[in-house]
Formats: sequence, structure tokens, C-alpha cells
Amino acid sequence: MTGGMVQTRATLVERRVIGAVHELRLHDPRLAARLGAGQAVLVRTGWGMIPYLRRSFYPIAIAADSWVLRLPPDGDLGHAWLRLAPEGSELDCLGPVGIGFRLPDGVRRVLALGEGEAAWTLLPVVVEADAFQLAVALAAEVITPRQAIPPARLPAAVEYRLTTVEGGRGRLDAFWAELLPWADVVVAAGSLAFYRRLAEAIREHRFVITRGFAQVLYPATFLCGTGACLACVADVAGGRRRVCLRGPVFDLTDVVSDR
Amino acid sequence: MTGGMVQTRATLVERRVIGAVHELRLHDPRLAARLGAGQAVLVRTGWGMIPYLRRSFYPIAIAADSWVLRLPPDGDLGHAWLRLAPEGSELDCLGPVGIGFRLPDGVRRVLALGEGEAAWTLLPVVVEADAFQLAVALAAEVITPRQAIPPARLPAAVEYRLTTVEGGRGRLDAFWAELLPWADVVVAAGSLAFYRRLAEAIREHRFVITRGFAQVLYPATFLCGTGACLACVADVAGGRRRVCLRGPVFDLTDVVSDR
Amino acid sequence: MPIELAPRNKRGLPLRSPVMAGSGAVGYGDCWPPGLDPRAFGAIVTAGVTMRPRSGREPPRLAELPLGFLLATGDHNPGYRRVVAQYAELWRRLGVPVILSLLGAEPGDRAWMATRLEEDDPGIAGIELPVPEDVNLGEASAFIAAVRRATTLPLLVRLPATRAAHLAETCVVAGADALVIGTPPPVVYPAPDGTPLEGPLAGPTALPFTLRGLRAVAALHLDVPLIASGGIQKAEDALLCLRWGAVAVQIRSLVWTDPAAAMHVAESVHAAFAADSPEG
Amino acid sequence: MPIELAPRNKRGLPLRSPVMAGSGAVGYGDCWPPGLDPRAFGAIVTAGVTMRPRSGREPPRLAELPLGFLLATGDHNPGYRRVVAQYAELWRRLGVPVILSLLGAEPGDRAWMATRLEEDDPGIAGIELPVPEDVNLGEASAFIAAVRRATTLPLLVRLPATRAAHLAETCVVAGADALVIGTPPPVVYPAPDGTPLEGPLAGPTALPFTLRGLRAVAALHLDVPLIASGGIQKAEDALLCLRWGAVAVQIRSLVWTDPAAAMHVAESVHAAFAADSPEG
Ligand SMILES: Cc1cc2nc3c(=O)[nH]c(=O)nc-3n(C[C@H](O)[C@H](O)[C@H](O)COP(=O)(O)OP(=O)(O)OC[C@H]3O[C@@H](n4cnc5c(N)ncnc54)[C@H](O)[C@@H]3O)c2cc1C
Ligand SMILES: Cc1cc2nc3c(=O)[nH]c(=O)nc-3n(C[C@H](O)[C@H](O)[C@H](O)COP(=O)(O)OP(=O)(O)OC[C@H]3O[C@@H](n4cnc5c(N)ncnc54)[C@H](O)[C@@H]3O)c2cc1C
Ligand SMILES: Cc1cc2nc3c(=O)[nH]c(=O)nc-3n(C[C@H](O)[C@H](O)[C@H](O)COP(=O)(O)O)c2cc1C
Ligand SMILES: Cc1cc2nc3c(=O)[nH]c(=O)nc-3n(C[C@H](O)[C@H](O)[C@H](O)COP(=O)(O)O)c2cc1C
Ligand code: FES
Ligand code: FES
Repeated sequence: MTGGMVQTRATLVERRVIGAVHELRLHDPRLAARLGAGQAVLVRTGWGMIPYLRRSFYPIAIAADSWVLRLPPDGDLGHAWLRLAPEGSELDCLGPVGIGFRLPDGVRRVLALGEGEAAWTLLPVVVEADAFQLAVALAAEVITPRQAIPPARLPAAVEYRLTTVEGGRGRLDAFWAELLPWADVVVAAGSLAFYRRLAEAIREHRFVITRGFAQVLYPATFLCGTGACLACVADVAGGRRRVCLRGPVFDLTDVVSDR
Repeated sequence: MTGGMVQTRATLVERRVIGAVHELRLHDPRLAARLGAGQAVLVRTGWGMIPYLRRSFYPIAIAADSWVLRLPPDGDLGHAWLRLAPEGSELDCLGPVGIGFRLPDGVRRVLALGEGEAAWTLLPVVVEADAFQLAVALAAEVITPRQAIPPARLPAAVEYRLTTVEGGRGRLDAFWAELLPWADVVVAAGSLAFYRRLAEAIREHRFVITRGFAQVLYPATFLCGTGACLACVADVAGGRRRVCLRGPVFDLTDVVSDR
Repeated sequence: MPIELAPRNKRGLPLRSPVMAGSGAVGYGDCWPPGLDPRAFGAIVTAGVTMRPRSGREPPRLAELPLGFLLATGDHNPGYRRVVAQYAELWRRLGVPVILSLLGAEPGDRAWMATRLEEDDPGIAGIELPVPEDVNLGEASAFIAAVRRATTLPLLVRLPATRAAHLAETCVVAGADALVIGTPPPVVYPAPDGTPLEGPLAGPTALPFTLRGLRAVAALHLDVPLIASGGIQKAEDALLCLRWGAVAVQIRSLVWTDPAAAMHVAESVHAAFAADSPEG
Repeated sequence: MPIELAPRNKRGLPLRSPVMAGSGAVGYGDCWPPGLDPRAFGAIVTAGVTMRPRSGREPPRLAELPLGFLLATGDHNPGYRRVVAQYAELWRRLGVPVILSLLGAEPGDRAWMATRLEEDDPGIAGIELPVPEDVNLGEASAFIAAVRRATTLPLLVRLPATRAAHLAETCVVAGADALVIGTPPPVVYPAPDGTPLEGPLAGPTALPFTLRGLRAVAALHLDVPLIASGGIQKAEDALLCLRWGAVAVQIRSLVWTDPAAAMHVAESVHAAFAADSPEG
């Protein structure tokens, strides 16, 4: 169930450390009840007001009274603070932001396509589709094996294709011919370049990109989430739109200009 | 033993919480070996660079390889961070700063006089004088009983007078007549107003303030400790002096202008 | 006793509370973060409007600074006609005075919009006019006087914080009913992708500039109300500004970075103000 | 290949490393925090000297700001004669070029000191001349030209960061060998006891002003070396300035707030510079 934004104090109840990655589970019933797959949560991090801007997270798991954020290794000061926050810490959260993934009525076969770290943001929609007993395939293209979602993290019925692209690019291309004609709907998370490749592949294997066929998560970092700051704008859907209101999930046809 | 300044990484090895007060013991052999009673240590606190300026502490205990700082209740952000720092934290320290208390040769009877929280900064010189088997009396004037040094914290041989001044002022005045003629040397820590009262009392009970009779700790807060910033200047010793180089301990005659 | 922002103006501009939501905080009154009640504010100032639509700067637009940020939107806005058509009704029912911020590319733009406002009458209580960073006294005087002639609405003139004292008197003579101090000075910083961005300093680090401008203008005793804006993040910041000569303050980015804190500032400063005021 | 700060000056001012200790960092070369080696720097700039002794501002002088501070010393210094008498010997044996910062109350003061320096010859490698915040082009030109006539020493002119682009060309024409960008803009903030203090912004929050001034002056292509100063706290800050048009940088408060970090910046930026340079 989703609804308007709320500001909450979430409690850090569990930290999973997997190599250099941290996954934090936040007990946050009010926000969890509103949060949908592909929506963002804005988390205040740090000490005093440093860093000043909230960090945006696309949760990798959503439960009835909690949600999970993932911290890949990076140099961000806000993330560094989250890595050190002790269990029991209270985090100030604002969300959910924007419009997430939607599984339209009548859809039977869901194809989730992820690139690199962003693939993790597909987990909630994959889990949701599986719970609706839809046929789900997840195909992900990662740079290093460390970014990959371990198969054990997926529902048993989900079909999983994984390619590792050290240095090169485009290995997922080998699966396009098999997967794209199969799917009723595509949900994707990655870079704009990834979406352009996806659009090309759809044109190749399905001839046309129908509106409603593919939903993509627009990569936006700092968000106010209210529409006030105009920092999140992107040239999508035929104009300069606020990603935090119109997105972050857009129809693929709105993100890649049709030729 | 004292010497030039060093920059160290001290380890927080023990936290004592006494009501709203925290006392932190820092394992810091290099600095502890140089630190004398009445000298300051500049501690970097906080996250990232907030707050930007180091906090100054006048240690309340100095051992061979560690020293102790005291955090009274207050609203300072740097102090708040120190209250939360977990045991095992490394703190960046700079010190010792300036010139501390000196117990001149031939002195037999040491009178330590403290006002409020500042009385705690006299503990190291009291302990040192006691270790030299000098006769030591400590007289302190506090606003609330919570600021008071508990008698158990003093060496057994130290004579202790304590007055509590809720609202009023000057209760220590009752002891001047007894204590001032007795002492060979006075070491004091408090406000400038307290030093002015002390000077008056000395004039009354010893007729003249001899240079060398009373040493007082000049209350300076933010310090660079190198002489570069000129933030610490005070009109003392006949001119505008840098407290971090000439002090923080001054002869009383340098601090209160003789009439 | 309400605060009067335009004592010399026939219409007046009374505020219930000294805390305003400044330009950029709540869009055109349509962007409210959760938990914020418009009526907690004395007034709101809209995001800036230009005569014609502007699509603004290409992304990236945001750089995070040490303890703050800079936002370079390039005056992105839907333009006067669309804003007035879209939001007039909202402004009438918001329950709080709405002050429209007018931006101009050409000298005549703002006067044109001010003239239109008299006709369109979209339910606003006043106009805020930001003075660009680099204008000289003559230019400032000319464009404020032109707007003054075009409208009887209360006119809040927003000064660049670092040049506030230099410009203040000229702006009052030209017709400002109140002065907003001010727009923090422009800075440059790399966006996450390395692009150099230029825009006014925003966030807590702007406060020392606001305080300097405020004290300098207060020392001129110009007999117009002063409104402090820029970097106000805490109730203490607001109360310091009120003590140092402001009759009201604007909070801006705090509204979206921490709505609960913004609400707390609005409520506690209002309470402190009401306690001080004889008629509650 | 050393960095040349005064290519148009017969004496020249070559630096071994692009990281300087700026004015205020190490007093007159006598205030060294632990662990800092003078020879790790390309040069040091002294605290400012006036013709006559100045006892400066009464305490309090320091206000801590959100992520920074302001220091209002009121040009407290022992005066030209005493500084030169006391430190000339130190300057000769420090092993690093010393640049003397000249402050002036009266227009003629700095020229008088520059003249005396030619006679006294206290072993300095150059002069840094801070341009006050509020001078106009004529005033800036006049006092720089007066110093230029009085001395053949390399002349570094330090510009207010927010007005750097406006003043730069005039200063070069008047005789600056290099431009320092710059002095961060003045701010006001209460000291711990509530006293309002005014002084230039200092600490990490000054960097965005330095970057703006630097880019604006670099865009003028004035053909003099540019030195970035103000808010430089990390090696990345320094390298960004070098990438955006500076040939050298000055670190200041970092020297005493975190001597180990200052040493790290000096060494790592020097190493990055040496690696880039063909002759190591
Ligand atoms: C600058 C601009 C001017 C336009 N002018 C017109 C016009 O005059 N007439 C017309 O029919 N169409 C105009 N458009 C076309 C417009 O893109 C769409 O028709 C319309 O915005 C769709 O509205 P929306 O609320 O669904 O989209 P949104 O995504 O909400 O908004 C579309 C664009 O308008 C801007 N915008 C909307 N509301 C605000 C606000 N409160 N504050 C700041 N910016 C806002 C957004 O930033 C976004 O870029 C304009 C678009 C832009 C960007
Ligand atoms: C501004 C000033 C000018 C003076 N001029 C003279 C003079 O011309 N001749 C004379 O005989 N006495 C002068 N004096 C008198 C002086 O106070 C003492 O005689 C002398 O400073 C004692 O030196 P010290 O090193 O023991 O004290 P310190 O405490 O080191 O210094 C005394 C004062 O001089 C200032 N000072 C010293 N070194 C520096 C420095 N490196 N950077 C900035 N300020 C510094 C300090 O801030 C302090 O206020 C002057 C004092 C001041 C404050
Ligand atoms: C929508 C929007 C419009 C803005 N318009 C202006 C403007 O017209 N003039 C200006 O100086 N700054 C403008 N800013 C930048 C603000 O200075 C800054 O983003 C912030 O709101 C200031 O917050 P602070 O007072 O908390 O520092 C705008 C910001 C936003 C979000
Ligand atoms: C001794 C001393 C002298 C200073 N003199 C000047 C000066 O002449 N002009 C000036 O703009 N700032 C002066 N300052 C203030 C500096 O801007 C500030 O203190 C700091 O050194 C700047 O450090 P940053 O570059 O890390 O921000 C002085 C500071 C000190 C410590
Ligand atoms: S994130 Fe602020 S408008 Fe979208
Ligand atoms: S604390 Fe900086 S000069 Fe004394």
C-alpha cells in the first residue's frame, strides 16, 4: 500500500555486513506501509548538519513494518556515517518519494532487467510479482561478481540470468532475443545508456516499443521529494520534468526519445 | 615531565558517567609524558569537520600513559560528540599547550583555590604537590553540589574545604583569614572575578601580593596553541599577550592590575 | 499585535507570525512536505516567476557544499501566465498571505507582470523583488520605481546580502515597503560529475552573511521593516535575527530538508513572539 | 621544473612545491605546530605587518561558525620595525622562501614599508599585498602602483574573492606579478559571549568562494600566475584549484587545526605535481 509522504524516525534494527557492503534493516512501520517498489526514501545521515542533504535510497526489501537499504562501498560521507551507526540508532527518514513500479492488471510474465548495483533496486518488484504468482525472470549485468544478487536472495520460482562484464559491455545482449519476446512487461534499473540499449533491443526483437511495456527507474541522487527544489529535473516525457514527482519510475518511451 | 607539543591519536579506554557528567580516560603515552598540571590539550571532536575548531581541555588527571578529560553538562556540539564516542575511539589530540602550574623549590604549604567547574583543573597539581609530600589544602566554591569534587577523589592527606553558593557569592571568603596566611603558594582556577576577589583577600590578609605567591589559570576556550591565530590574547602582564604562549597559568599580579 | 510588513502601504501586509516560508521553500504554494501546516507561517513567498516560461539550466543543477549546497536552476519556471492561471485558486484558499516573487530578464518584465497583477488579481498579498547581485544603484532604483508605479501591492525588495547596506537606502527611496536581507553571495563548486556550477550559497553556512547584512542595514535606521533570510535553520538563528533588527525571518531549504524542524522553528518562534507581545 | 610565481619580475620567485602556508598560518615564520616541516611548503606568507604597532581588537576575537570560524584580530601586530628586527635572521635560515604580508592604514604606509625593505633587506623573497574588501579600481591601482615603484621585489596581490574578477586586470596593470584569490568575504557572527564580531569567513566553507573567484579570474586570461587561497583543507581541494587555473595554493587555518593533515596536503600535492612535471 502506498500513500503520501511521511517523516519518520526509523530504528536501525539489523546490520548485515557482506564484505564491504552493508545492508541496514530499519524498523519503520509508518513508512513501510506506504512504500512501494521503485520509490525512494530520503535519509538524514551524519552528525549535526553534515552532510546537509539527505541521501536517497531505493529500498531492496520492503516488509510490513520495516525496509532495508543497501550501502555499496563508496566514498560518500553520509554513507560512511551509516556504516558506523550503532544498532538502535534512530534515523530521520522522509518518503516514499514519487511513483514506483506498477504491475498492470492482466500481466502474466514479468522481466526484470538490472545493470550493476542498480539491479538490487528491482528486488522488491521481483518479490511482489512472485507473490502475485506471476512468472518472473531477472536478468542482471554486473561489472564485478560482488555486485551480483546471490540466487538465494530471490524467490525460488524466479528465473535468474547473470552476466559479468569486466571491462567490456553488453553481455546481456545475448539474452535479449530469448527474453524480450517472452515478457508482458519489463521493469528495469540501470544507467541511461543501459535504457538506450534496452530500447534498441526492444525495437529489434519486438519491432516497436509500446507505451506500457517497459518501466525504468530514472537515476536521480539528491532529492527534496516535494517538487520545490527543481534539482531533479530531466528531459523526459517530452519536457523538462521533475523526476521526484513524475518518476523516479518512467515509461521507457518517455526516457529514450523515439526515432 | 613536559616538553614541546605533539599531535597524537589517543584511544578512549574508559568512560565514567557520574550523573550528567562524563569523564573520559585517554590512552596517550606520548602526550601524557609531556603534560603538566594546568596545561591544555586540544581535542578534535565531531564528524567530518564539524565542529571545525578543536575543543580545549585542562585534564583532571595525568598518569604515565593516559590522561582524563571531564565533560560537564552543556550544549556544546563537540562535547555532545565526545559523550557518544564509543570506547576504543581514536581522538586526535594536540598538546600540551602553554605553561602550567609550577611548584617552586622550597615551597612547603600549597593552597589550591577553585571556583565552580574550574576547581577540577586543580586536581593534577594537588596530586603532584601531595606526591612531593607538601602540605596541601584545597578550598572550592561551587554553585551546586554536583560541581563539587567528592572528597574520595583527593589524596588522603589533602585538607578540603567546600562551600556551596546557590544564588549568592563569596562564601569562600570566610576561609581567607585562615588559609591565606598559612600558604607558601597559591594555585587557583576560576573566573577573572574570582581572581579579583582573591587579590583583594591577599592584600587584606597578607598586605601585599608578592610576585610568585599566586598562580592562576586564565580562562581561555578556543586555542590554536601555536601563537599564530592571536585569538587568545588578553590584557595581562602589562600588555596584550597570547595566553597560549605566556599562559594559560599566569602570576596573579599579571592578571589583576595592582592599584 | 500582528507584525506589519508594509506600514507605509495603504493595503498593508500584516503577519500572524514572524516566520515566513521563503522563496524556493514551497514552490508556488503547491509543494508541501509532510507534516507542514501552511498556517504555521506568517506568509509564504513563491518561487520566482518570469514573464515568459523558462526551461532553466540543463542538469546537473545541484552541488553539495561543505555544510550546505548550491542550486543552479537558471530561473526554471512555467512563466507568469501559467503560474497565475494554475495557482490563483490555491492562493486564495491557502489560509496564509502569499507573496509572489518576480524575476526579470529585461528591465521592463517585472513592471509588466506587476501591471498584469493589478488586473488579474490572483489573491496575492504582496510582491517580492530580488535585486540581482551585480546591479548598481541607478539600475536598482529604476527597476524598483517602475514596479512601484505599476502596482499598489506591498513591495518586499530582496537585497544581495553582501551589498545590502550599499543598496538599502536607494531601494527604500525607490518604493520598497520592506527589505529582505538577503540573497546569499554566489559560489562555484563542482557537481557530482565535475561540472562547475554557480549559484547562491544555501544552507546553514549562509547565516553569517545574513547576519552581516542585517546588522549593517539595521544600523542605517531606514524606518522600513527588515526581514532576515538565508541560512536560518534553528529557532535560535531566527531569534538572533529578530534581536538584531529583523521583524520577520524566512526559512527556505530547511522546509524540505527537515520539515519537522521547520515546523518546530515556525511554532516556537511564533510562541516566543506571542509571549513578548502585549496582546498575545 | 619549479613553479615561477613572478615570471615577469627580474628577481623571480620560484617555488619547489605548489603548496604554500598562507598568511595567518605560521605567524612570522615562528609559529610552527608539531610535525610540520617548513621545507614541505613552496613558500610561506607571514602574518600581516603594519607600519606602526597595532594592539588590535579587544577580546573576544573568535566566533565559531557552522563548519568554520571568523577571527577579528584588528590587524594586531608588533609593527614593521620590530618584526623585521626580530625575524630577519629566522627568515634567512628557514629554508623556504618567505613572503611578507603588508597591511596599511594609510595609503602611503605600504609604499613606505616597501621602500624600507629595499634598504633593510631582511631576506624575504616577495611581498603579499591584500586589497581591502571595499576599494574601488582607482584606489587599488594607486596603492599597488606606489608599492611597485618602491620595490623590485615580486609582488603578490591578494584580492577579495567575491570581487576578484572585477579588480584583477587593474591590479596586473598596476604591477602585480601574481594574483592571490582570495580573501573570503566578511561575515558577522556572535562570539560565545554574544558580542557581534566581523571578519572574513574562514575554514572549509570558504572554498566555494575561492573557486568562484578563481574560475572568474582564470577566464580573463591575464597571463599572470594565480594562487588559490581560502578554505583549502584537503589534497582534493588543492588539486581542484590547480586544475581550474591556479599554479599554487595556500593553506592557512588547517596548519593549526590539523598539522598532520596540513603536512599530508603539502606532501601529497607536491608528489602529484612532481609526477606531472617532466623534470620531476
Ligand atoms: C518552463 C516550462 C514552461 C511551460 N510552459 C507551458 C505553457 O505555458 N503552457 C503549456 O501548456 N505547457 C507548458 N509547458 C509544457 C509542460 O511541460 C507540460 O505541458 C506540463 O508541465 C505537464 O504538467 P505536469 O504537471 O504533468 O508536469 P510537471 O512535471 O509537474 O511539470 C512540467 C514542467 O513544468 C515545471 N513546473 C510545473 N510546475 C512547477 C512549479 N510549481 N514550479 C516550477 N516549475 C514547475 C516543472 O519543473 C516541469 O519541468 C511548459 C513546460 C516548462 C518546463
Ligand atoms: C602590537 C604591539 C607592539 C609592540 N611594539 C613594541 C615595540 O615596538 N617595542 C617594544 O619594545 N615593545 C613593544 N611592545 C611591547 C611588548 O608587549 C613586550 O615588550 C614584548 O612583546 C614582550 O615580548 P614577549 O615575546 O615576551 O611577549 P609575547 O606575549 O610573545 O608578545 C607580546 C605581544 O606582542 C605580540 N606579538 C609578539 N610576537 C608576535 C607575532 N609573532 N605575531 C603577532 N604578534 C606578536 C603578541 O601578540 C603580544 O600581544 C609591543 C606590544 C604590542 C602588543
Ligand atoms: C525553487 C527554488 C527557487 C529559488 N529561487 C531563488 C531565487 O530566486 N533567488 C535566489 O537567490 N535563490 C533562489 N533559490 C536558491 C536558494 O537560495 C536556496 O535554494 C535555498 O532555498 C536557500 O535556503 P536557506 O535560506 O536555508 O539557505 C531558489 C531555490 C529554489 C529551491
Ligand atoms: C595571524 C592571522 C592573521 C590574519 N591576517 C589576515 C589578513 O591579513 N587578511 C585576511 O583576510 N585574513 C586574515 N586572517 C584570517 C584568515 O582569513 C583566517 O584566519 C584563516 O587563516 C584562513 O584559513 P583558511 O584558508 O583555511 O580558510 C588572519 C588570520 C590569522 C590567524
Ligand atoms: S527533488 Fe526537489 S523538485 Fe524534485
Ligand atoms: S591560541 Fe592561537 S595564538 Fe594563542
